[in-house]
Amino acid sequence: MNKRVAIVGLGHSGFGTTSPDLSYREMIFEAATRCYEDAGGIHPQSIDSFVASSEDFMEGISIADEYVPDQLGAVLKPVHSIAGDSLQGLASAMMQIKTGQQNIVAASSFSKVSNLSNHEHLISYATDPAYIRPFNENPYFIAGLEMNRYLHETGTTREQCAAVVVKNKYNALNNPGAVYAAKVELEDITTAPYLSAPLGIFDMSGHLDGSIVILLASEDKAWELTDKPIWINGIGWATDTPNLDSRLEGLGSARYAKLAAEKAYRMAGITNPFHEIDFAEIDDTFSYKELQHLEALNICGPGEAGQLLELGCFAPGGDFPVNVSGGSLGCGYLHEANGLQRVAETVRQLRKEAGKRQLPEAETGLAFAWRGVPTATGAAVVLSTRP
Amino acid sequence: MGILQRITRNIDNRYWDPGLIGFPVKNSYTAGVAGQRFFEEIKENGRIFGSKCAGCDLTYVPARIYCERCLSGLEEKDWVDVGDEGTVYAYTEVHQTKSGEAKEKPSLIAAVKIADGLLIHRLGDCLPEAVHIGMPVKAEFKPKNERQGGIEDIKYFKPF
Amino acid sequence: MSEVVKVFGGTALSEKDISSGKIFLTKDSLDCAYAWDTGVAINRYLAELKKGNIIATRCRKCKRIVLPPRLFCELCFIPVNDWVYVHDSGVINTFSICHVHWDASRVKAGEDPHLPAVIEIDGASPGMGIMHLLGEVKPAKIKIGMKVKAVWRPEAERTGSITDIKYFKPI
Amino acid sequence: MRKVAIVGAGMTKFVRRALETPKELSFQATKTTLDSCGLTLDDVDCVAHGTAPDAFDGLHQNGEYMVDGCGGWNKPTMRVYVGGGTGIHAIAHGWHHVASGLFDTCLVVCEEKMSSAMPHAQAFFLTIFDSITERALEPNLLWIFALEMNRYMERYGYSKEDMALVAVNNKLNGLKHPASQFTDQVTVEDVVNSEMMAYPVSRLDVSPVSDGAAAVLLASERVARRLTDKPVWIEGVGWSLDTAYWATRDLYYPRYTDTAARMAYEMAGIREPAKQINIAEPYDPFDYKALHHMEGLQLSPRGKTVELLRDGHFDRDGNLPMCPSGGLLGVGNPIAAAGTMKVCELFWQLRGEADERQVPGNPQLGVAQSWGDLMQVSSVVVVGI
Repeated sequence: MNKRVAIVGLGHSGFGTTSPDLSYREMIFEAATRCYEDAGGIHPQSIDSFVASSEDFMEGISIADEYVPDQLGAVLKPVHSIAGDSLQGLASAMMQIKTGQQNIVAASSFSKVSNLSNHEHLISYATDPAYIRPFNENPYFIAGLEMNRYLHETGTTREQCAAVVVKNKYNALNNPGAVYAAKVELEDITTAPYLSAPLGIFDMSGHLDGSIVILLASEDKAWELTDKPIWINGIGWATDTPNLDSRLEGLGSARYAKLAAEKAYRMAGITNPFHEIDFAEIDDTFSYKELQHLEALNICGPGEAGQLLELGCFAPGGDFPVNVSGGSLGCGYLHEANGLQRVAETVRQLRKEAGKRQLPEAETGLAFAWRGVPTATGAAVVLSTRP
Repeated sequence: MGILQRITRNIDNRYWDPGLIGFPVKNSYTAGVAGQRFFEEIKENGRIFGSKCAGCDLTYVPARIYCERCLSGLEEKDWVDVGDEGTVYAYTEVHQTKSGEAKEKPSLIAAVKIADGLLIHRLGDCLPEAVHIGMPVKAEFKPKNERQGGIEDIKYFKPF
Repeated sequence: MSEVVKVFGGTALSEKDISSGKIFLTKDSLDCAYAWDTGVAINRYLAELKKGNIIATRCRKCKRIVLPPRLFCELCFIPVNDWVYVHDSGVINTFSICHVHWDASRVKAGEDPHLPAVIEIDGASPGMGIMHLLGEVKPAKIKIGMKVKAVWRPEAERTGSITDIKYFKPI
Repeated sequence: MRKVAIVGAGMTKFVRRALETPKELSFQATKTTLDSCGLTLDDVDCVAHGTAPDAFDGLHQNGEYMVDGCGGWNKPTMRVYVGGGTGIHAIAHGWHHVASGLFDTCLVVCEEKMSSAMPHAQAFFLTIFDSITERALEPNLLWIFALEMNRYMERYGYSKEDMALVAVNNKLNGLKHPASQFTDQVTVEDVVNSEMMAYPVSRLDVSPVSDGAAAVLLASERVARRLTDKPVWIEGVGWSLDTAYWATRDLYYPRYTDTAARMAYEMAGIREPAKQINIAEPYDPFDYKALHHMEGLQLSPRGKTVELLRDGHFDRDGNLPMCPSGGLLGVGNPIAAAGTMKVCELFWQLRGEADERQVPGNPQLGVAQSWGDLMQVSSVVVVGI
């Protein structure tokens, strides 16, 4: 393997359900400024390359890539976009450093989903035009199918899924940046109306506006920029079949997560993630996804996540704290910026900068993101204070 | 703080509504080489076809022109009539419309397992409480003169 | 190429295949509506347009006066807070005479073609252009380097939009 | 730096309207590529794919939709995106995958199906302009190119006939390309007298809307040497994105191409590109663009390009053959796929497999370049044997 890569800077802006006080450019400029200051006040002229993660229709711009450079200070610099989750964007940035052509690379992503009136129509446009769209249904029916199959295959209960919501919203109370924090009971979740049964309306995370910029550097540059680099020890991403009609194995289990994690663990030299990783920030776009992902990420066996959750294993004081930040259910869902949100929270824990929610033992953390329905793409990264 | 000014009063807030030509995206999709033939068979003969990859021992439903696992081409000889019966592999009762409003009457959508494929379709002629995973179902086709060459030429799947 | 690549995929359809209805088509449109946050800088830009002014910002470091205004200098990467009124006149940097509408439909005989141009605005830094339209000029008479001036909509009709300037005309 | 080679290439025909879905087109190009080097999907470690605006294929998250056709089942897949520049940039993106040491083989697949756009692909381009300060003027894509072309011609005193010569040359080259969507030769008069779209752009100055896909397979040195005795090495990659405030740039010179090319040449160790490079495939969605880009690529002195063109310098048997494939003007322009097609062409040319289109004299070094966004981005790839 070539060079080791570290995260040396972190900045964010926004993090509200709406953000009318700033344009997306101003919001990203703010996040970038914070990030560059966090990395010792680096000027973007000294950054070798920039990666943004976005998808065209989210912002209502047909080639969203056009509007990336200015607010990052990246005019006439190498810039490209990854049309994927921002954790894939992070992987692209990391690969660039490992080639040896670049030393310092910024990864950015943002959400201005409040500017979009009907998100479901957009998700529907991501489904197959000939086989799925003619039904003209709310596209989250796919999550309903997945949850139904997951509960059936593993014996996990509706209540265990609801318990994820209760945990994450409660965790979020300790996170000043989490807008969906709440102290709720299981009944609040299980008796709420259905979105697509068995999936209830509170089983889905709410939308969030915000912007995140993260700076990566090669080992020698990292020590110049910060005294607390966080090392990317393993990274992996994978796609299961995009076709719903051949997702027999993947419908009830998150196979993309399994494949992505295997790669990340192998690179990081991890054989027993439950013991070798201290905590995780993993995708909980839907309540059942957190449990499904924990099993796929090999933190526990199939069908065990729900029970372990009830035993308090995944609580902040448990053996394997999961989504101490509040996750997407507690903080809100940042769409393509979701992955960087998970990474940012992991970095804060590892740097011991997580305030009231700081975990006492946080040396190695796992971040995992999924792209949401109807996709079957996920990305995992193992971050550590030790290279 | 990154910038020196902010909007601090609601009265100054402004959003830009692009009006009528806001985001003019309209598309007309072909069903593809496989889809064209798949829908033709449904339209003309009321038959559902899959295509079998001999190497992977998998029969895709709906039929395709390639195996996604090994990327072998699947040709005419690989097409197989898979019948019009399957079992419910997963199901959901959809309570919200595509615009996110509560539906008056929820709809039932299932992933119906036929051969090694899942046909996503509606369930009909059955009560939501009665549906279960593994339930045998059968395609109910529209009358031939109403079929137009699309997935909706099958009205729904119903228990039998 | 011919030794290894002999077959090229891709089945070409003719207009007749489509019009005859032989080919099954699914039609769909993306019913997404957007309401974009204008943010601080563009908010002020639009508000000033409504008053009949063009406003720009100046970076204290590189001294560039830029249009449209922005709250940061993308080159110096510092916040910007120096607002400057510029003139509503300028010079044509380049132009076109366009015979199709935005949706690719043809401008009909008798209709005027669209006359887009990049106009370097007086008072802003050299080369600082904006895209706008030209008017009150015969297309054949337009020249690069020509001086032009904004023709504003009557005050009552302005909405706080770039279209509050109807077009630029030669002076 | 780890050496990376192209070991296989393939594409579909570029057609006006394809029956195939985007996935099926991707499959055809991918399968051809694997067959061309005798590999199966098991040999592929990852997929780096590309497609330009989602609006054309009419699919949000189009990269996810098409990825099984690109061979992405159960593999790491990542879609890269720089607007029209995607087709060549995807090669750099694939290079990152292999040169980083994370993977040994990488499929690079680009696809575009523009025919699904209604009523015309052009209409979607309204939405590439600034949402607030430009879109209200109801612009179309032709505006910016017409503005750029006019500025470029005015600056150096080039005529429409000069520009038309590029369309004529490229279309002539394209007639020899088996995947081309054209069959007719055109003359300078045809181009100049074709329907005026947006002065100075006439219909035949523009490449057409197309459907198609193209792919290449990248491999690390170890794998490449095992697979073929004619690997085509990726010597340099570079890319650059200029400011989104496009009207504040002087459009006569493509700065973004300049910086991207210098980055790629530096990596490739090229000091005198105009002397060292044997074949150029500059991006040519409009005829003037090929010349504009040749200047940005440092392959032609600014303002002297038409002179060289008229002297036959850029002909197939000239000193520096330009677009021997036929380019976008001569083969077709399914946006992202068209860029990758140019790299396929260099692969075939450098291996001496380009049949009728073969550039004489055993070319050793080629450069391909693409361009996109708001006249803003360039990606440059230098390949050699």
